[in-house]
Amino acid sequence: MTRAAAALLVAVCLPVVGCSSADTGADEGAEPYRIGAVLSLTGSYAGLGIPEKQAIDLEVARINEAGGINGREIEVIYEDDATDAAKAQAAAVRLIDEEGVLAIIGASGTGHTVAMRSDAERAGVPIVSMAGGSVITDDFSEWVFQTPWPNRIVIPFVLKQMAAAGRTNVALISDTGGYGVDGRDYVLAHAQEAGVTLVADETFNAGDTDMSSQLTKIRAADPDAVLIWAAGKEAAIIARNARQLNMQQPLYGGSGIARQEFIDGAAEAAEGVRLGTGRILVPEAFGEGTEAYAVATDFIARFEAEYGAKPDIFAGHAYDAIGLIADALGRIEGDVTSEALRDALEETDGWVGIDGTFTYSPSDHNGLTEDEMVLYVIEGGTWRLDD
Amino acid sequence: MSLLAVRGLTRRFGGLTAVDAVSFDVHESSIKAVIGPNGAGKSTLFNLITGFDRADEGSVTFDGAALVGKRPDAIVRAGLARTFQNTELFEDLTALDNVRIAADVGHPGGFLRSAVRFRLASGERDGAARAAYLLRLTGIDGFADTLARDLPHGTRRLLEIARALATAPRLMLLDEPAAGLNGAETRTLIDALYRIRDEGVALVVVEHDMGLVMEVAEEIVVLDRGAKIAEGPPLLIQKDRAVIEAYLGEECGDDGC
Amino acid sequence: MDAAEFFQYVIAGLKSGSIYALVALGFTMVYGATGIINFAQGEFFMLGGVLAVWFHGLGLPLPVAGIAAVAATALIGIAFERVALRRQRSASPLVLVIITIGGSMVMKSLARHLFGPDELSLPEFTPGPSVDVAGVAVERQALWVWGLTIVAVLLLAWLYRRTKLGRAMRACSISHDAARLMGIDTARVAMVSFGIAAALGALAGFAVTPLTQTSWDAGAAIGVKGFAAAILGGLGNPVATVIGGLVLGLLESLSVAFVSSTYKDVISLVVLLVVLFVRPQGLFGTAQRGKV
Amino acid sequence: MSSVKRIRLFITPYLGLIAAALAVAAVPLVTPDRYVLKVLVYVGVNVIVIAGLALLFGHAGQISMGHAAFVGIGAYTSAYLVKTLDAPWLVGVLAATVLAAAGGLVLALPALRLRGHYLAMATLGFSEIMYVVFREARAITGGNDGLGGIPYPEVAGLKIDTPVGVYLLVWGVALLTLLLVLNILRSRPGRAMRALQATENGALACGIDTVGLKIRTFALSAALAGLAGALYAHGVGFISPSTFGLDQSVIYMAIVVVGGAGSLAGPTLAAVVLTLLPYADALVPGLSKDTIAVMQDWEADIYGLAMIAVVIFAPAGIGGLLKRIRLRGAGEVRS
Repeated sequence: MTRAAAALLVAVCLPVVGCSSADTGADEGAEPYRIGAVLSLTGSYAGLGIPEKQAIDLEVARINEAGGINGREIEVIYEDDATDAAKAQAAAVRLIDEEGVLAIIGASGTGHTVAMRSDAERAGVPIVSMAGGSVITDDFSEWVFQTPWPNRIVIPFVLKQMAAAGRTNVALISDTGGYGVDGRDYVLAHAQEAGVTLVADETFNAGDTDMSSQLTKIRAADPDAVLIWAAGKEAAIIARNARQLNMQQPLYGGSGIARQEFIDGAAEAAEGVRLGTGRILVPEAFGEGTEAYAVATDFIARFEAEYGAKPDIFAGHAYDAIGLIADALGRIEGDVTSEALRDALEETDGWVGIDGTFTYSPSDHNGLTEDEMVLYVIEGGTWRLDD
Repeated sequence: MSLLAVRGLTRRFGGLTAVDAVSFDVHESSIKAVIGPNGAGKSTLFNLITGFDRADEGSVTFDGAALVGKRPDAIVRAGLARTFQNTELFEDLTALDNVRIAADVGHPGGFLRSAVRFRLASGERDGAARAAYLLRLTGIDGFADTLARDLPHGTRRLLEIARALATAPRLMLLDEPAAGLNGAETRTLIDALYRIRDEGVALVVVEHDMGLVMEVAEEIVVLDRGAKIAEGPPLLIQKDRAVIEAYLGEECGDDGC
Repeated sequence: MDAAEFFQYVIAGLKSGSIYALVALGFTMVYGATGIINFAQGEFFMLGGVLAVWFHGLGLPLPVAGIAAVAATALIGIAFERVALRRQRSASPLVLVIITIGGSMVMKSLARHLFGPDELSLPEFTPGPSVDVAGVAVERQALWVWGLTIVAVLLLAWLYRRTKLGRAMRACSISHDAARLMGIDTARVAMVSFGIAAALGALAGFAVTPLTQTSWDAGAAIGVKGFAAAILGGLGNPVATVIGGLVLGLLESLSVAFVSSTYKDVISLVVLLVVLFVRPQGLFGTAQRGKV
Repeated sequence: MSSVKRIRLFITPYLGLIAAALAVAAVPLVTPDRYVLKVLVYVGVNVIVIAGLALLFGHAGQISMGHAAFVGIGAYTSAYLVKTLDAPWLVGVLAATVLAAAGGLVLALPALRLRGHYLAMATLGFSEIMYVVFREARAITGGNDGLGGIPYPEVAGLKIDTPVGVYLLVWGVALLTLLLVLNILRSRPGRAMRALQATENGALACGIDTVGLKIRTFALSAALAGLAGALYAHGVGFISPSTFGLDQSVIYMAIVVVGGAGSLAGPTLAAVVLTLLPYADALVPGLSKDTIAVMQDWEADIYGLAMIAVVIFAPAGIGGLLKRIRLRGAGEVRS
């Protein structure tokens, strides 16, 4: 026990020594603006975090090459939360206390963003989240901003589109994770308003390999259309299962299935699936000649040149997060502090990004509306604007 | 009145009747032996009496209380201890600690009480002292600090007896205590058995070493194929026709004599 | 509910169930030979899928890619047994379980490094609309899954009953010590069992990837299901294990039909726990002496 | 016996704990760094869980693949009582401990008839069921999005809301837990557990009520997990179901095995080291950005390989190594 204690002492003291020496080493003069980023680079959300990091790297390089902001460069300090809420929270504290960041971009996931919230609030450091959970901005915090379209925006849009096409008897199948549960809440809340009746309401768990039981139940309810509110490979399984059960009803979805992996996974079953999300999938949707079109095509071209693949919607969320912060930094007069940055973010007015044109206010930290949504239909293995 | 009364005890495994309506009595401060050829059901009989196995029929009464259906640990706490044919020692503990664990029987020691104990409680010290005494009684006090796994074979058997004694039994069932022991070790064992008996503990011994059985046992029960074929003092058993046949049958076997 | 709808649920249950059965068989094989619960079994399932995608991407025809993936995973299983477990035979099974947990973490993480974080797809073996059997839609790929499951089970039965190696495996599963005393090379049995278990897992992963896609993290969930199926049926008994897998699949499917899709996993777990408490040896297993 | 000798005899077993307490007290004096304190709060919470699990697995020989669920029961119970129902903090923590113990009892009564892998499956199944409960009982748990804004601990009107305060509270409880567990191990129940683990038949022959012992040990270790969960909830302020899933239970088991069965110091040390490992990139000085990136990327591989390596090269775990060192030290003194 004595030796154990000595080792314990070493284990406890070791980090202490390390940390007290960690915050030296900043340059003299034109010190860069330090921005933190908490991303899920590993774990189950790695598919989100990696393109997000790529987009941020790309944009930071572009801004710095162009001379930075107010003559100062931007430096992003990354932390990987490994898709773990506790790690996201510790990472936020580290970025705030040890790195002294002005703001934090992140996290990739909704739960991870919520986990960082109280520490950011207490320290007075703004968070710009790339997660789509409605809770991030519905449960309002003056320090938390959000770039993607939350379900609060997407769901009513998709429901109205379904109603407009005369598909009023709708069956819902959603996952039991954060995205699906959040979406289901909004479907239940907005169905009536959109003129849609929910005739079936089924769920499944992440990792499930077959949804034909749920779809059999849905088929028996005889809906006009099936709304899939899920992300990940399970959504593709649903599309396949539906086709194999000879279900003729059209399938609808949202941002969760706006990924090439859904089309690859569902293959032919993806044909004819409709989804509502932002315009990045088909930049022409912005309208050629508009500023938004120029911004989007420029980003897509640069991203493709750098990484050899088209950016997905997550890259778009990250583009907007770093872009909004850069824009706000540029507008600050006087001392650049976290609080000034937060105020400047709140004054964002008509900033054109990938997810849409952002206008934040003291009561709206999402800044987007249903107008940013378009309906796509998958045809020939790619997205096409639905007429 | 007898200390232990076994009546009609029966245990079947499938079609085999391992113990077949066995009855006998053990009196206080006496030594009884149970003998019989291999597979006669001696160990099963012990398991039934001590609660390690469940009887299909019959009763066991110890000191006026029925034992059948009780859990093995409850039977030990009632005052009936045992040893095993293949010793079941706590190999990673010292000989002293092996005995000390058994000496804990009857001392209060719930989690809460133990958790907030900041000095050696008197029960703790008594336990250690008693364990040391029992090692002396069985003649293995020289090994007190040796790990059980490092003990010589004969000492292991004596240690198990010391451990059983530590539960303060009134009756002990010893399953082949002399198996694998050399002459000197057997002598130590026999001395220990007498000392134990003289302390007021009755003994039932399953044993193959006939020399030992004939020397120490006051009475002998003979089992063959699960059933009791004879019971009586050593001199009578030696001349019992059924017993001789049972043993000769085993020794000559199929190959003839 | 008409008969066609009911049987649609049954078909769905049998489809998931045969996947569970294949994974569960892997658990049973390794347990029988070594007394270890191999928590890396789910990763073999994952490897079967991602390796098949990789081989297919290299230009190999689908069947060849599948065979290559199963063979490669079997080799990985054998290598894992030899490198990480062989020398530790004397340690308690629970300690060995920890090695398999560590192994599963490494396999999973390496798969992410090598094959990326996103979902991977494989074409169906025989693309086309589902087969209609009296109003019940049966997927073509499901027919493949069943076909491969049956072939695997028959091969295994042949191996167990007709070969010397199989008899050695059975001897080991009854009593490890006795088998060694009989002169059986228990180390070889353990190694081969790991290979077969890995191959079974990989086969399942390969067969369902066209239906479900796969990814580096696909192993954990199916591993738990497979373990549950093996326990439900009776760990160590191959036939019971297969039945356990099918029962688990049916339980889930019928829970969706009659209760709620949200609680389908809870329902099957509660059934599992009740079975365990009432019949610790599983539904169809024979009573076993406790082995810690 | 001289009084000096008496005092030494009394103190010796607790030397490790006293040293640990000094180290714990020294940390806030050396650094006010909130990040370090936060990470050390996670460590302290895990030390409490592991102390209970070391009793259960390391000494009584019973496996549990569901301890994270008990941590979750404690965390949600206290968070709900204090945050939603405005109960005093101490009441919340006490209720968390008692409810987790009750949960452990309910599971243990039937489950401990099972052995080895069957017990593993039963506890694993319990863990998965509780995960669904945490996810679906949204009125209480907040569902997937988690439960935020959980109030800071408050004892007798004193609100513990500074990083140092929370750190000292958690570690105070952790050290107290270690002390109580150490006492248990050094007296009758601890010896009975060791006996049970060595040979159940032998333990029965010593009159040890093995069934009762297993059940009580299970309930105690569940209670400690619940206590740890409550401290986590109030110390960290945010909880969500993913923190209490099967992955975490597996990590707890891994820590105890790496720490070594039959030891308390080993698992405690393993809890400290393995909880710090994922944060090593930020805690070890002088690491370059590239090294950090590689370490983060390969963290799971390192973790897995470390587990395998410890089991292969030190099957008795850290506890075994400590024992060997101590025996060698004693040998030198004697010679």
